[in-house]
Amino acid sequence: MKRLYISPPVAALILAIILFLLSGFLPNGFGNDINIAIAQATNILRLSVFLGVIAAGQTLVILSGYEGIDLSAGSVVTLTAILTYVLVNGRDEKVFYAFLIALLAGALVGLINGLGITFLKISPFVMTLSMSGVVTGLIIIINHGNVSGKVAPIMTRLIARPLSPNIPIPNAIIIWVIFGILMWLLLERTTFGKHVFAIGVNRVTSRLSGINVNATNLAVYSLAGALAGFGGFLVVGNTGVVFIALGQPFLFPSIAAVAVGGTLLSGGKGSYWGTMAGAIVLTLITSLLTTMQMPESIRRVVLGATLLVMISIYGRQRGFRQ
Amino acid sequence: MSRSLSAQHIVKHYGGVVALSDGNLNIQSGEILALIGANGSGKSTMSKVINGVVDFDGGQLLLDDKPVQIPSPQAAKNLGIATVFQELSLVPQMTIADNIWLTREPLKSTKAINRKLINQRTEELLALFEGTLRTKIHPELPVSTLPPDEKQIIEILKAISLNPWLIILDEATASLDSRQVDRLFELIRRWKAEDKAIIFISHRMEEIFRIADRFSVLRNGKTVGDGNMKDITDKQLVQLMIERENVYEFTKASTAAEKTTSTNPVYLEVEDLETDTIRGISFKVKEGELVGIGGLRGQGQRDLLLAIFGDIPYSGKIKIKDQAVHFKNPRTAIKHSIALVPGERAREGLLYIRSILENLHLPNWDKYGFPLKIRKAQEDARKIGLRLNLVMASLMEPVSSLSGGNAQKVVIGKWLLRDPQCYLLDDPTKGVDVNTKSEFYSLLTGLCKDGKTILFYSSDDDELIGLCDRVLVLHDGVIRAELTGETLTKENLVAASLGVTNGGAA
Amino acid sequence: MLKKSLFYIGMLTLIASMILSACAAPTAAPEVTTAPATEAVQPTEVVATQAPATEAVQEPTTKKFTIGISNPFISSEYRTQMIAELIETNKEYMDKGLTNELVIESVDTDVAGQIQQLQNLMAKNVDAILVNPGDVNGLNATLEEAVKKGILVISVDQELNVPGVYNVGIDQKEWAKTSAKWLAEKLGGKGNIVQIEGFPGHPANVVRMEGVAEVLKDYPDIKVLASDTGKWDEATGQQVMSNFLAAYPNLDGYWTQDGMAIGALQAVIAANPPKWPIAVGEGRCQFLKLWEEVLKDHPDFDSVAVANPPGVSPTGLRIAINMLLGKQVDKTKLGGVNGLSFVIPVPIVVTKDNLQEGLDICKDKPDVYLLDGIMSEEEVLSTFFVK
Amino acid sequence: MRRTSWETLTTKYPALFSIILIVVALLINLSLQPNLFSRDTLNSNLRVFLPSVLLAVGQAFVILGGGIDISVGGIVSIVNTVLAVQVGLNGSVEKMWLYVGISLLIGIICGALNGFFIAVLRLQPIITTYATSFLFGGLALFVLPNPGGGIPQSIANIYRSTTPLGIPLGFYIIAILILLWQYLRSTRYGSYLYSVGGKADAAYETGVPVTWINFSTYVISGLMAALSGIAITMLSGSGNAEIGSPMTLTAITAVVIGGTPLSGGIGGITGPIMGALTLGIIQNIVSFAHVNTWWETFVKATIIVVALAAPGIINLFGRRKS
Repeated sequence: MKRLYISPPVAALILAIILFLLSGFLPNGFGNDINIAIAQATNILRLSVFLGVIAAGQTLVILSGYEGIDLSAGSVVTLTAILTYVLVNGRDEKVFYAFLIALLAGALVGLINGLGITFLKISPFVMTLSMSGVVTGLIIIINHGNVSGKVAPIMTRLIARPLSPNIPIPNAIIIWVIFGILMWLLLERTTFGKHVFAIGVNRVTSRLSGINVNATNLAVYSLAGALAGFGGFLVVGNTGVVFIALGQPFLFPSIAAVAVGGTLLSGGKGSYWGTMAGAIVLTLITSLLTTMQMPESIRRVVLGATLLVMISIYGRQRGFRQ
Repeated sequence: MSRSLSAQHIVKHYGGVVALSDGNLNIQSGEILALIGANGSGKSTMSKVINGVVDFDGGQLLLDDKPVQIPSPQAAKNLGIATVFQELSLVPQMTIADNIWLTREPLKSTKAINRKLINQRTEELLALFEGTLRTKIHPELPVSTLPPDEKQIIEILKAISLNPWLIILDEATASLDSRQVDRLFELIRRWKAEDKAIIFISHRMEEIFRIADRFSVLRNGKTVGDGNMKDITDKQLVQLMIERENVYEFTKASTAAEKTTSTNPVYLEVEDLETDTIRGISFKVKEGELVGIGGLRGQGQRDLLLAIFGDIPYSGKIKIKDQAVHFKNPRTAIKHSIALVPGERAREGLLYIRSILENLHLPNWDKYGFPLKIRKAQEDARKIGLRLNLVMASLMEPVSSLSGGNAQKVVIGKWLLRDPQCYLLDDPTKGVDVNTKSEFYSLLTGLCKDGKTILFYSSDDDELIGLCDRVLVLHDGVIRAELTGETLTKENLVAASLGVTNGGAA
Repeated sequence: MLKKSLFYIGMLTLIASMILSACAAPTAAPEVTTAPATEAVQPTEVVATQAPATEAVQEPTTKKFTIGISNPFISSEYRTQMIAELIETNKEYMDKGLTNELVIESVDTDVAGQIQQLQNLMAKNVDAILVNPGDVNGLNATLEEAVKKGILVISVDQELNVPGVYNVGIDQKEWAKTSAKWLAEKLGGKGNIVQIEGFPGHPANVVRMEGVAEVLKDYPDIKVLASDTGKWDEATGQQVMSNFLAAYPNLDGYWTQDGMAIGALQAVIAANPPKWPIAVGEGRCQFLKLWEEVLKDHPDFDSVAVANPPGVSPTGLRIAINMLLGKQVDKTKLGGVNGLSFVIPVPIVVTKDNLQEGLDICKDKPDVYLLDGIMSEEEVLSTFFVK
Repeated sequence: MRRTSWETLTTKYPALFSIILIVVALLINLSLQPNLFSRDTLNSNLRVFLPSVLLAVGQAFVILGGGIDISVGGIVSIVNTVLAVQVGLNGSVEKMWLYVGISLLIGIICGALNGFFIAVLRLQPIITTYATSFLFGGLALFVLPNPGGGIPQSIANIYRSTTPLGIPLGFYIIAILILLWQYLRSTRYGSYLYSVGGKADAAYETGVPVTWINFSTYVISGLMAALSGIAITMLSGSGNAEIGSPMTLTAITAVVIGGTPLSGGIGGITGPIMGALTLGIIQNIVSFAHVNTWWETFVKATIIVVALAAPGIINLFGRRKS
């Protein structure tokens, strides 16, 4: 018996479409009003963007294997959002500068993560968890009650607004699509990307094949930090305001998005397309539960159960008995 | 009581791949059966069926002529069947004693494990291989600290400790040196005398003829012949295995009579190399020369290659084309046109879940620019595949879909594309079927003809003698002998391996 | 293995013996510091209205009070502003020589962690504890212990029902009712609205939503189409509002609270529906500025901002110090379940009419500044203490 | 012998570093808080630390067996809400005992659920327990949507202020846990646990009941989480469905600081217990060291990062020298 094989990103996307269609027939759904359906679909996609971008760094780190995970992503998002907010302070001309600082700050946190994980052999889970605490500490120090700034108009226009009044596609979605292509290029069409997969599978083989494993690992964590920084920049462009708990709600969903997208949590196999699909699925479920007016307790149960079902479909590890 | 086990018409699929289509096997107590077949012929699957690791799709097992189910390794053990695995079933973090007695630990009345007894029994088992072990082994050493051959011996002891009536030795000799093999064979004969049954799986024809009473040959998952060893010759056996004639004639072609390496310039020069396990190693290798490294297993051969490749720290001088180099990591060694084919291909040479294409290009991606020219890469990989006669469904299939020999071709193939000047080979034919072996030999010969320098460690003495211009024999971390031309005989090689110094010019 | 267990047991007994020997030593006597401030109705009435400075001259033995702060949640602007204002307010009293520097325990932590905070404050022999509780009942036993030790305990921002523990805060239900009433009236008692609430189950949120429900009961023609949690943060609030706007493009209004209001308004701006809903906002400078901005393009837009002042904590600090000084509380002014609550009035309600007033306050304040009100020393004395 | 003696020591006594760490932390704490070892201070500290100690012990079992359990906080919450709702502030002692029993059962069932998905269905531990943490958290909210309820003060006081022979109750519990562990370690179960965590395939081929061992670690973790839930309920006396969620990550950090790496098969239980205590002591140190409020979070997190990095730094240093 040859089993029908559907690649995880496609499976997640199909699931997303089914869920979306299903949501249409709920009491508060779009029914058969095509305009509302499009509006809802656009909206969900737009909301997925931020989770999707933040999950990009997570994808890289998880792909790099050896229990790779980045639990500092949430606080890095907050940190870089606050930095952007303060540095830009309403001035369009400062946006690019703030953008670079956001990436750099994220990369710096990522670099420290990478150093601890690569050279001090601290497990990524605990290292990034502890760094998350350090970054939160930094945020408190920077913030302490009187952070002052403002998002520049150009950021709002480029991120939160639609392309043009006639084309109601939010810019964020366009940014995401371009970002997705860049991520694909990075993972599949650069030496670095190939090396990320390689160190995710087997670091001895990688080393003996001439890959600089430590440098690649450092680069992965730094890049993941920078991508979280980019996420922070985008999020603040969307919300227009900052607050200390801005990034934390994105953390665990970012990991879930990677898993739902079919990337092996043990590393070495997966794609950013999958993560994008995963981000859409998660956002859809959340929004679906909102539309259904479930109490919080039921929502959590449903979310948990759905996750379980999805990982049961393609998250199973090889059995011992063959 | 005489016991017997019989496997009849066993069928096993892995996904779409047929591992066994009609596997048959009969063994009785007091008998040594050699299970023979090329790589990928289903030998390991067969042993796993008997051991309960594999859930087979068709056929049946008979124990003492009665149908029997063996649903788990535990069940196999309860039936008195023990297996020595090719891939070790040892837990590296645990001690030798814990590993051997795992699941059968002697308990005190408090249900706590009786440490004293367990250590004592372990000592008794270790005594069986006394004299062939390099280090003084204590039962409470973690297994991870042992060299591969000693791990293999622990694995064997673990099987024996069960006191089974049937022992399956799956490539158990592959990482043992000749003294250890000798000792193992003594033990096997003793077990035979005790009316035990032994299934012996090996690629070494010589060993099979030395020890086995009967043979059973698998080809492409199907049992194609069985009988008594004394009724068959090695050539006939090989023919059964591969349906082709005369490939076993591997050695003669190699040294390529017209070679004039003596006039070639020296490529690699090693002087007074020292690491944790080797010392005072000095030698020179010319371009176009194939120099063998021999000796018993674990005498520092691996470290020698890894040191040259920059993977482990060393002191001493290494010169390439008269230029002193000191590689701090494999990366720089590769940049200096050196390649290494590591000893454990699964652990060191391959990315199992990635595609064949990616494995072939692992060291080579930087050649394809940005964005990577995938089409060009595929074309190059296909060429390599053709050159190596790589049997595969597609370049995009994972390496895990390949048989052992084909996987090893990928390990070598990834270097061919870089076309390095110097190859370091760490026992590349270990666990590879004869067919693939002969392909390797002609590949190596070809490389030498192109002026490449090859340093070739092999645990197979015949291979070294047949293939190499010169063999450096390592013993206990030093070069005990350098054998060339007339001195390159099996006698001298074995003598030098054992540390006897009359084996030729040192 | 035996050796190993012996090793560990040895370590344990070592530590245990250290403790035993320490136990034998007399423990510090916390009784000494017991200042029965709450009950002591000494002749303080006489000196009550006098300036503390003269008091200090008369009684050179007056010790400086140490006041401890316990805060288990730092990831919100409300809390950071609260801490900053507490430090600021305490400076006044330090200058007068009445208090020492505040002992502040403020990190993100769980119930056990806040219990540890309180225990540490007790161990530091503070005279009063201002606690912003992370759990309604979880600290009860610990706080009672503190009260028994003679420490003045005041819960700020969140009402507790623990004997001997005072509460200082606004009336959360009334606070929510103010904006809900405003919304209902603006809608003319008719229309479709949605609600975005804080953490479901969080006591403040529960009371607030009760308030809203009470108000809406009087307006049967106002239909609540949907209600969801914005988890008290801007991003989630924005996300939820976006969902609502996509599902119900013809909303008449929405009710929300705190930081989520900014997110909700951002969502409305992004969606730019044909008809802008009437919005409940929040008393934060950021919101007021956004509001001002929106008015430029949509002069019909209407909103309200009811301040939720972090200043209740510094007000609580003033109350605590005065109580420690022995001044008598006018019990008739106290409310709450056990008659121990100081109810602070909402300092300011901003509507379209007085928006400029609110913006003026914000002029020299950071964007995250919450419209605030700290009662002055005089206000505190005249409002809550016996004259 | 290229190995540094430090490495040899830590292999032999995995808890060594954690014991050094805790002694150092205790000494610093003592210098800042001279009455640390008085009975009251000690008791009040231990009763606060005990819930996370119990949680760390359960977590350590799972981690030793090669998994991870991030759903324990949810189990703590369920137990807490069930006790708070069912026993109530005016409940009887008998009722309390009954529901303590039921709580333990709940812990076992939740653990068994995790075990079923991970050991039997062979799903990835991190993402599975992440999913079940939603499930459990949702159930807790279902039991008790709004904080409230509780257990009688008199029963809570048993936990809060029992000090037999002048030594806090927590000490006895910790001593019992260590003794139990040392015994368990020496039985066949201990051997199985290490073999499964070390190399599950090999253990399976040897005939170790891998599935059951894996399963059992999650059941133990669930049981310990239930105990932890009972302890925190006795400590706080009240019910709150969110009570457990912040505890999970602390417990995992405690296990790693205690010298039991997330890779499994190495370490023990004693270390994690010390680790959990150390984390509590670090909080004390930060509290008594008069750190500026705004720096408190940063300082605390940095101390934890340094504590995590210390063994790695020692190893790096040791290797350089040899």
